Amino acid sequence: MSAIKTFKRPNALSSKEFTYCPGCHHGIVHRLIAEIIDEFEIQGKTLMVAPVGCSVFAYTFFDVDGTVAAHGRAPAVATGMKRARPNNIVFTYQGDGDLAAIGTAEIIHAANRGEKITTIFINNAIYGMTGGQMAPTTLLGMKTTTSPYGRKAENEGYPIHVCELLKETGGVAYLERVTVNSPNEVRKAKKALKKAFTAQIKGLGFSLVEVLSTCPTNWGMSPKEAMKWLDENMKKEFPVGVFVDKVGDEK
Amino acid sequence: MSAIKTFKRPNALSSKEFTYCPGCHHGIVHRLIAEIIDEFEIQGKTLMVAPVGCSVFAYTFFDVDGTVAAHGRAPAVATGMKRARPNNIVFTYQGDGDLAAIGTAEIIHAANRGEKITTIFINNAIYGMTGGQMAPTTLLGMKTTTSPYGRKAENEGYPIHVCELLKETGGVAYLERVTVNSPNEVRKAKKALKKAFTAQIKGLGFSLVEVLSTCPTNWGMSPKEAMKWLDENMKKEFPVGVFVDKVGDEK
Amino acid sequence: MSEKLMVKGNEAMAEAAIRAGCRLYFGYPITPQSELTEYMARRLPEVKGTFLQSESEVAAVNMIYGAASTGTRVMTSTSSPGFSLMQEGISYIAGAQLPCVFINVVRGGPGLGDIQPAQSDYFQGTKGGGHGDYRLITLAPSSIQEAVDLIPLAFELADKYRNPSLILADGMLGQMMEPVSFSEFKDLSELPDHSDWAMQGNEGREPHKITSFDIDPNKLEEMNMVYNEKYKEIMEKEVRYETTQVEDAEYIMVAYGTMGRILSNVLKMARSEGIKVGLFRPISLWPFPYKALNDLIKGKKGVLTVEMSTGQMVEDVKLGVNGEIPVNFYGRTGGVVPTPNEVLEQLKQMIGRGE
Amino acid sequence: MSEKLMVKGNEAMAEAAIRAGCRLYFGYPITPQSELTEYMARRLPEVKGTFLQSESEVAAVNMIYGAASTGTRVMTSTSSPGFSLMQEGISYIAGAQLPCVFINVVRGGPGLGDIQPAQSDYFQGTKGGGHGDYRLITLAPSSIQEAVDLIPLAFELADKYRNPSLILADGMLGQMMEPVSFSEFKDLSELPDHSDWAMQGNEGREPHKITSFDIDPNKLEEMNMVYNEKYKEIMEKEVRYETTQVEDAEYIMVAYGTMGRILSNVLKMARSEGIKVGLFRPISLWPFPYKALNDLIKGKKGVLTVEMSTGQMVEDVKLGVNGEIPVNFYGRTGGVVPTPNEVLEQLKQMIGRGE
Amino acid sequence: MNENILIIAGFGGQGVMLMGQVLATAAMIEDKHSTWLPSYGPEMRGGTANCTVVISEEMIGSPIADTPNSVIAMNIPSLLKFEEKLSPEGLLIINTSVVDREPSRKDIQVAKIDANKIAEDIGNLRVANMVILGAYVEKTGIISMESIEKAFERKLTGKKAKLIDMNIKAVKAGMKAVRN
Amino acid sequence: MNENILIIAGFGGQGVMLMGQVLATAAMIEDKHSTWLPSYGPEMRGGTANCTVVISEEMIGSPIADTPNSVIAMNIPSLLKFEEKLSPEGLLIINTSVVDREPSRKDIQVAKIDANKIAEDIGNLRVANMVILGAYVEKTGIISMESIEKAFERKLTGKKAKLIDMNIKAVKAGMKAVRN
Amino acid sequence: MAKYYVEIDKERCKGCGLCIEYCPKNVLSFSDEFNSKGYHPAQLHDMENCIGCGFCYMMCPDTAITVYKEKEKVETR
Amino acid sequence: MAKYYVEIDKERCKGCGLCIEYCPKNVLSFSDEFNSKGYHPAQLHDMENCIGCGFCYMMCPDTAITVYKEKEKVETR
Ligand SMILES: Cc1ncc(C[n+]2csc(CCOP(=O)(O)OP(=O)(O)O)c2C)c(N)n1
Ligand SMILES: Cc1ncc(C[n+]2csc(CCOP(=O)(O)OP(=O)(O)O)c2C)c(N)n1
Ligand code: SF4
Ligand code: SF4
Ligand code: SF4
Ligand code: SF4
Repeated sequence: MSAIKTFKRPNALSSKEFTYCPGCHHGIVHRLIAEIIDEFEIQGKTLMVAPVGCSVFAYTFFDVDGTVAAHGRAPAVATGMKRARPNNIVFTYQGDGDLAAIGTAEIIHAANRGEKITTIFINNAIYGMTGGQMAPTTLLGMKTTTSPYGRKAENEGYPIHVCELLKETGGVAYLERVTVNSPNEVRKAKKALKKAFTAQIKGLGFSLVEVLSTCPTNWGMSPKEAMKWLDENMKKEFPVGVFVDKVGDEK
Repeated sequence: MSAIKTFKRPNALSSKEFTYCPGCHHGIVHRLIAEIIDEFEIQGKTLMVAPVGCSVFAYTFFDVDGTVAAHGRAPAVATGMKRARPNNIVFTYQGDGDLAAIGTAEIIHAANRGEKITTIFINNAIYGMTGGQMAPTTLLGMKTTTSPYGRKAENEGYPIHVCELLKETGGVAYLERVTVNSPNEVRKAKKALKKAFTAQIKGLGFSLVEVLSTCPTNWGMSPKEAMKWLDENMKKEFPVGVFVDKVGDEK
Repeated sequence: MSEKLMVKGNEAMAEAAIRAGCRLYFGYPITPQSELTEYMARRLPEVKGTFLQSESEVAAVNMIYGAASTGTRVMTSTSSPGFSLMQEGISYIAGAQLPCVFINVVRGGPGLGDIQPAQSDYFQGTKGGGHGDYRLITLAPSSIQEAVDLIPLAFELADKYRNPSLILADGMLGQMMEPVSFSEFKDLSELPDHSDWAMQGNEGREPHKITSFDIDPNKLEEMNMVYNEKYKEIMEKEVRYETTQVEDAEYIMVAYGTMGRILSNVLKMARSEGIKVGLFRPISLWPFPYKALNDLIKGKKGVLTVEMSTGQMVEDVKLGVNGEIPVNFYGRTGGVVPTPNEVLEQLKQMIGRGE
Repeated sequence: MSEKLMVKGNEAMAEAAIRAGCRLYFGYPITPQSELTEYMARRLPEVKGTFLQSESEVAAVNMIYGAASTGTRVMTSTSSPGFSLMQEGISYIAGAQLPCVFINVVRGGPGLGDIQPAQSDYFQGTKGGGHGDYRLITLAPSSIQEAVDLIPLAFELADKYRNPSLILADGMLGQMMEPVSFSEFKDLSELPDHSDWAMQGNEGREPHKITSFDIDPNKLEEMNMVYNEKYKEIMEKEVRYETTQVEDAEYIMVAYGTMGRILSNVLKMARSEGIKVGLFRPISLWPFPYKALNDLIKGKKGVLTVEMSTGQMVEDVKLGVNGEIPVNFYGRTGGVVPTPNEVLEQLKQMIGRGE
Repeated sequence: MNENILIIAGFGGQGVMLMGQVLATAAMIEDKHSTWLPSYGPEMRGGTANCTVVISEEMIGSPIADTPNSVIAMNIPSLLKFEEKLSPEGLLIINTSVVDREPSRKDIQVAKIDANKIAEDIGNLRVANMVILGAYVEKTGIISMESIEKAFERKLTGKKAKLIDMNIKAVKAGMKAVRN
Repeated sequence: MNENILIIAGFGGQGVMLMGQVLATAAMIEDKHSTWLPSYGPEMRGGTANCTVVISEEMIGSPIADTPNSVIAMNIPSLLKFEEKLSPEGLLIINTSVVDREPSRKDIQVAKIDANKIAEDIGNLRVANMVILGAYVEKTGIISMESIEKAFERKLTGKKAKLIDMNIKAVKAGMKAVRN
Repeated sequence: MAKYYVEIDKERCKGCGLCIEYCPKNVLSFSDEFNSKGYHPAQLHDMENCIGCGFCYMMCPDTAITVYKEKEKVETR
Repeated sequence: MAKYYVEIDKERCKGCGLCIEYCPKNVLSFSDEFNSKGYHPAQLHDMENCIGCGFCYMMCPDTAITVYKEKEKVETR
């Protein structure tokens, strides 16, 4: 942050208003990414790949060259870009349906190849844009429009742990799960995102930060309640922490 | 095995001659599966799903109802069958290109859902049927028709470890990596396959046995050399052993 | 038939499938059809059925392949991008001759496009978006009631010909509500069990093999000839369409699905202005009613085809008209639905041009 | 032009792409096109290019989307089932107006089918196997030399119109060898850099956005109208075909690609027997040469369309002929290639029937 | 064709969809033809939602129309968007508790109603939508109160059943408010 | 059309593909038109492989043909499969070291050659294919020895270059063996 | 005369209340007026006690908040 | 008169040699004749010393081997 204790909208964001619901964490994470782009002074060479999901409009929220990938394929699209232009900074932004359901193969192989891209993974345990269907990350017992009686391991299987899976692939340079549930957690999340982008800038390999996020609308809660629910339920299922760190600490 | 020490072709195999190359391990594994079907007396209710790969003809090699799935989709096909007919025994047979490349999402989600199916996974570190291209399991430095200068982590990433990935999903009941490189290893492999089918019969969840196998033709070696190469190289990269066992030991 | 209920198109189609004896559904959410998936998730457990949300449309279509190969009545539903992802699997299902039903609630394209109603997946549905010489029995309802009535038929035709059927709907039909009455629940014991070919375990019989594969081109051609014979029979027996006020008409409007119902307004408006126009509405898009259309246009002055696309069915209309009279086209695309007034305008212009 | 070399079709096409300035390839192996992928793996590193084997065709087409959106010349190749898996991505690429080249070395279908030559993916390539109103510029070579010559054109048209191009080949063209000479290596500095629209970093300019998406149907329709204008221009300017001995012909044979070259034998045989027949060979399948064909058939007695399918291009032939003279069809499918003798037989029968 | 075409528009949370469904259902109960078509998609979030209800004696062709003959505007954006589409002589109903503006057209009939206030008096702000529905029914006489009540019984089932009375009260209050 | 159509068939390992490629390349060197078309696919494994070579003065339409005018049979299955397809008066060349059978047709010319033995005498069993190629060239005179040598130089490059002499020897031995 | 000042963009604000929730000094609250989206935006009701910690900025999902030191704006990049 | 006998299906055998390789008693070898696929099938050249361990059966990828106890076949399921 700049020397003087002052807080303002980062330049890497366009002037567009976010299309997210009140209290949705997508917006907080967007701002953090933009702050890092500003601080690393990489706005002019950053390419962003938005997913299909509530953040489908994200490619218009950042003032960088941007596109929206087919549902789940952002890592493949980013791979194509990075292989074509290795000197650009390429990041994808994906939800849990996009990344952990339909996009499972693409994220695992991008990570395994050690593609020098950065993925921001928003895990809100549900499909937001399409109206609250079950995600692979939906907790057991959680009611969604496609698990109306609560998710049962017997029929729908277990919440997928993306970081735990990806840590088993060879190409990952940085991998951490964070939250943005309080100012302090927001600070931690920003540090994680910084390291993830550093991993790419240093050419160390693939980096991903998973952010446990709220979806007040489809969880059927107020923003406040949603954050409480996240604290009490999601953190248990998805422990935060660093899974892979080949970046090390900056002095 | 039957009381009297005598060895003959199992009944669960059709009379068709295998289409595999001389010394290819596919045939050994086929025989083991058929022996187990005989011993468990489940031939009449077993449904088999062949992959696309050298074992594409496998659905004709077993004397059970069989089909061939689209490349990589055998777990989804088997899911459809098992959900439609829970009382049948359903197994898939897949190569490393089929399962670990194009079929990544399907195998991970079938495992995570704990689908009550059994998958036999033949890892020969190469695409056999199509003529020796690189597989996700190809070892670093290994020359294939699509990694003619040897696989480099920098460009193609690292050999994928399927068992290590799948052990991170919730629905797996039995998971082991074996070889059939000697009579003793063949015996061990058969025990593993038995447990895998037992897991399904007991309804415990998803089971998979990975078999490290040779592809003399595309490795460009004699069957003998190929088995030596497997011993010296593949076992190092892919350690054999049990990854998940919810079956326990029969008395 | 049940009493009239006010139901959303997506939910009505789901209920109709269940009443037609479908107890197995695999699918992946996508607007504007997600209510169909959600209804199945809610309703199937109530009737001892099985609902499974697949990890993707690619997985869904292959789950359908597996379930259908056991001879079980099964279906899925999706919208345009999802249907594109299913093309390989659909080609396999057609090749393996598996009965099942697909519903495509079409939205604006190409690519991510938008989520509004469109008819720009006509080629994909009727000509085969997948590889190889295969066809889908493609039915296009123009009202929720017709959708509810066509769904049992889609299952029956799929069983009869061992070929996948497709209900080609659109976002408007999926999202709107109108009064609909449902037929009674089909007695499950009356469903064909397909034990003569299906994978159900080979206890006491030769094993059944389900495949679209034969390495020998002559054998594969024989398989194709089997499909082809079926297709010929379907083209003869299963053509469906509706005509309105065509007898005295000088001009014929052709449209299907939602566009067809909207044209019925245009028809009234035009007739009230004394314009002699009739409406031809194909219900089976494949098999397309070429002959019926050709018979119909004899002696007419011109045809106006209207689609929510830049022009796809119009090629089949031309094949049917076979150059005998002029065929005009009007379309809106990308999720824009032509209003009765603008179509009437087009009709008048065409007549003005003396076509 | 290089000296004549004896080269396999798949490898010749790969070399031609490299000489056309393509230094980036993403693809997944599949018979009968794998030699193309393998050649790229060998050759691209030699010319400082990048080869990457994707985890699937779905990944491949989306890697193409990413690379093409940076304005980099890029291509992929596959065969029928793989091309089906690419349909969603192709629809996105067309919607985002990204220049790139696809090669489909067609094999017998549907489903897994076999690996022998076929032409049963014509609809998929020309009408759009994916969703929405989009088109691929589709070129069909009949010899390895023609393939090598059409590939640079495919890239140039893709750049000129910002639209994907498709080379529709088949297993025979991919697997056979015949003498071919290559054009010189294109100077990479002459390639369009597309910096006016591509994603290359927005240093000192407004950000570029690449998308096929707009939630507002009116805006999406506007996007579609932009595509449509392009398509109209392409239909006007980019029609390509070849005619042989059509002037005095009473009957016209129509075929494309491999089938087209085989018919040149039939033509010789028929002419040597005094049968007045000519050959019309579309080279651009989309845009299809409707008008050229229609002009050509005036005063002829009949048309025989021959395909390695149960009949797909024949619909376009009929649209071109527009009912003016009879259109007959002969096809083999599933990987079976009609031999000159059997086609000659068909030709005689048709003439016998006085069509 | 004597079709009644109504567009109801407002914020996401104002219950415009339910209003339309109740109306269409009531029409069905009277054996009329009716269709209900919602705006849909993520843009609904926060933004404005609307639905089109068509009621007719004959089979209904188009569930959409370029010129509705009634519009209910529950917020300012809706007024701006739909007033102009209204057919001449058409009916415009405005919820004045949220819309503090005057319509610009003079060739239409306008009914204003302070729906939120009336709803609060009844004891629940959330039934403001039904107050306005009452106003519409009163002005058009298109549907009988009885059918509306039947429609509520169909729409509000289970836990929601206890809300029926309050909703009926709201409709009646709305009718009264615009009666003159 | 005076096209020379040759089918070469044998086991996977017998080098039938290379024979065809050398021949087609030699024809190209003589500015003739030529095509080479292999059988392909997994069934080749173990089973029999074959290729079709067409050589002509004119542009070649079909690289396949129902009636070849020459067939080289390197093993029994190939003899059984292709003898019948041969055109009347056609040339059938049999590798007697592997094929211990008589052809059944009488309307064709037959050339037999103990290729494996001749190859072994030269010192390498693997050039048996080129011995037979020699026999074919001798019988048909379709290509000059010089062009064959040039073709070898193109096909056998790098490490394989040292094999050129041995292959030329084999071709010549084959020519001699059927000369009479 | 306060050292800090929080500016809230009424139109961007969606009234989620996170800034209010996480403000350590409780100087923020909802205003009664509606914005054009129909939300009650947040407002700074007690400038005196704002310590400029930026928590509200950090938690705001809609980048509606700017925190200034001193009355006059300090330019930052 | 031997207690064990190994029968090798010449046509199924592809001459891979695994049975020969893993036979602890070296009683198997390649025969000189070709089968119709062009392979030299394996053969039992030293029946006397076969101990019926079944290693050849276990390693045979083409199910070409049957091991019998006693001269006369013992029926097994
Ligand atoms: C091929 C395809 N299938 C399905 C969809 C529909 N769809 C859009 S977004 C989405 C999931 C969104 O959930 P998530 O990825 O968790 O992101 P969120 O909206 O929760 O931020 C789905 C299924 C699509 N657009 N394309
Ligand atoms: C969609 C699709 N893509 C590609 C292929 C081509 N193909 C067939 S098998 C195969 C890979 C085979 O390798 P593997 O799965 O390792 O099995 P193996 O042959 O080694 O036993 C490929 C790429 C195909 N048939 N379908
Ligand atoms: S639906 Fe959920 S994820 Fe989407 S914007 Fe609203 S709160 Fe955020
Ligand atoms: S190619 Fe390899 S995997 Fe395939 S059959 Fe031959 S040896 Fe086995
Ligand atoms: S956090 Fe932002 S959006 Fe939420 S109330 Fe405060 S200012 Fe408004
Ligand atoms: S192991 Fe089997 S196939 Fe191999 S040589 Fe022995 S008998 Fe033959």
